[in-house]
Amino acid sequence: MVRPLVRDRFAVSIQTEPFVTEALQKALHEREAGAIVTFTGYVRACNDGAAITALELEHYPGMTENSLRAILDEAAQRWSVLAATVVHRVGLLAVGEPVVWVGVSSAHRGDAFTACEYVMDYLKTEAPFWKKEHGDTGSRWLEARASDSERARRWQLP
Amino acid sequence: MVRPLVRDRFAVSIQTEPFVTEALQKALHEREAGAIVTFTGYVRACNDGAAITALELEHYPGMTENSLRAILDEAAQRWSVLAATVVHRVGLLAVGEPVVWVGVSSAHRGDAFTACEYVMDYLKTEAPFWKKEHGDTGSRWLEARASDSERARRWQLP
Amino acid sequence: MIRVRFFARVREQLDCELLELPWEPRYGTLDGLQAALEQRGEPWGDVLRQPNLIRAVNQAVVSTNAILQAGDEVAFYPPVTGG
Amino acid sequence: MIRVRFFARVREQLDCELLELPWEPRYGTLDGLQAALEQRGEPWGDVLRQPNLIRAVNQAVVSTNAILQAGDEVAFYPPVTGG
Repeated sequence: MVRPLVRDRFAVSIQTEPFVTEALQKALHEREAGAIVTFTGYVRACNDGAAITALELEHYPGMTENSLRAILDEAAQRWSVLAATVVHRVGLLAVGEPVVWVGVSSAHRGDAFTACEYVMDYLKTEAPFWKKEHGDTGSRWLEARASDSERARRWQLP
Repeated sequence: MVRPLVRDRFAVSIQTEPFVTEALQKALHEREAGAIVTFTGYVRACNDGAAITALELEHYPGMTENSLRAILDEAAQRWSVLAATVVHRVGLLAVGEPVVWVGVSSAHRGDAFTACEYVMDYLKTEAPFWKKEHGDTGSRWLEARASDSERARRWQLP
Repeated sequence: MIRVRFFARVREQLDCELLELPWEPRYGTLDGLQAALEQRGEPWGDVLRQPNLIRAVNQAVVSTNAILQAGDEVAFYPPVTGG
Repeated sequence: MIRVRFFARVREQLDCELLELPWEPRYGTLDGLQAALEQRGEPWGDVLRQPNLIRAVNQAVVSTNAILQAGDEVAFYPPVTGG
């Protein structure tokens, strides 16, 4: 599926470095954009009652980027999206650090909200990232949540 | 309805100056926040086919702030919200400039997405702001959109 | 005294932003105040009878009639279009 | 040759990130490859028989069996938890 004209406005980055949301959002903006919706995910101090000291993120290089681009393509086919960006960090992240950023620009807010939430729900259930929590009592791989699968299923077309 | 402990984390600003989304988002973040969803509304170059040169925003000082605070209070009662901010500009704005910013932080993304969209839908239909478009062919007050009323009605409780 | 504010298109059509009226008994209800304003002649009658006019008393929207007291602030404005 | 990658908990349990296997006919299907890997003894059998194991061929998730060819890249990993 090659759609170069559309693909230009859809950016994916997997990186260890932090990101600056102001710059990412500015890059999404254009004259016809009336609305930008962004999501930022952070490392929480606490998860399911356990105190966290750091989060380690592993991914499948190559497949991750392809998976995220496919999710953006699908969002652009289903809603009126002017531009969209996904940035996801990997490696060791401290509590409070941003992990993921999704931004969507659109003429109107309904499309921007819906497409941004769609991208996050599919990223959570399809993109090959894995989180390992490091805490005072040791380390553990996170289990996938049934609630995430249910959220993604809401978007399935009949 | 006085709820000082909650009110502290809920900020409203009506201003003529531009805003820096990075700083606004940082102020919303805290250790338990896993998700921040933001909405930014911009002056579009074109509206209903007419070319726009500038947008003028009028508001009802005092009532505007109270109305926005009431919307944030309602959102915090209906969803699990850690903190929320609304910034709305007034005065004369050029094409491409940001008009409004709504940010919501929450432990999980579902509440952040829903509360942010709720705040925008009610802001659009209840907060006393009015837009006048200036274009090549003159000036006109914008008409309220039926689609905005319908979006707000979706949130009504039975 | 009663303070009456007008906003946006309504303000421009009336060429009036703020009225400060000495208190009179006929201002004792929102409908009574509006009738008194409409009797100021044109453009007041036409502008205040336009459909979808929003009325607020002490900065809260009122959808039916309401009791007014001296010191109240009333506003008339078109449907809002911010955001 | 066929390249097999393992990620996250599966990678740790197998203590193996990447296998580069000379091509053999029994690797001609995904199920055949997996059976061959399970026969490497423990922990391979237990780890690859765990429920919810995800299988990908050439970086696309495969939910049933699939034909494999020399040069393909196969991955085994647990359900994803990013975002």
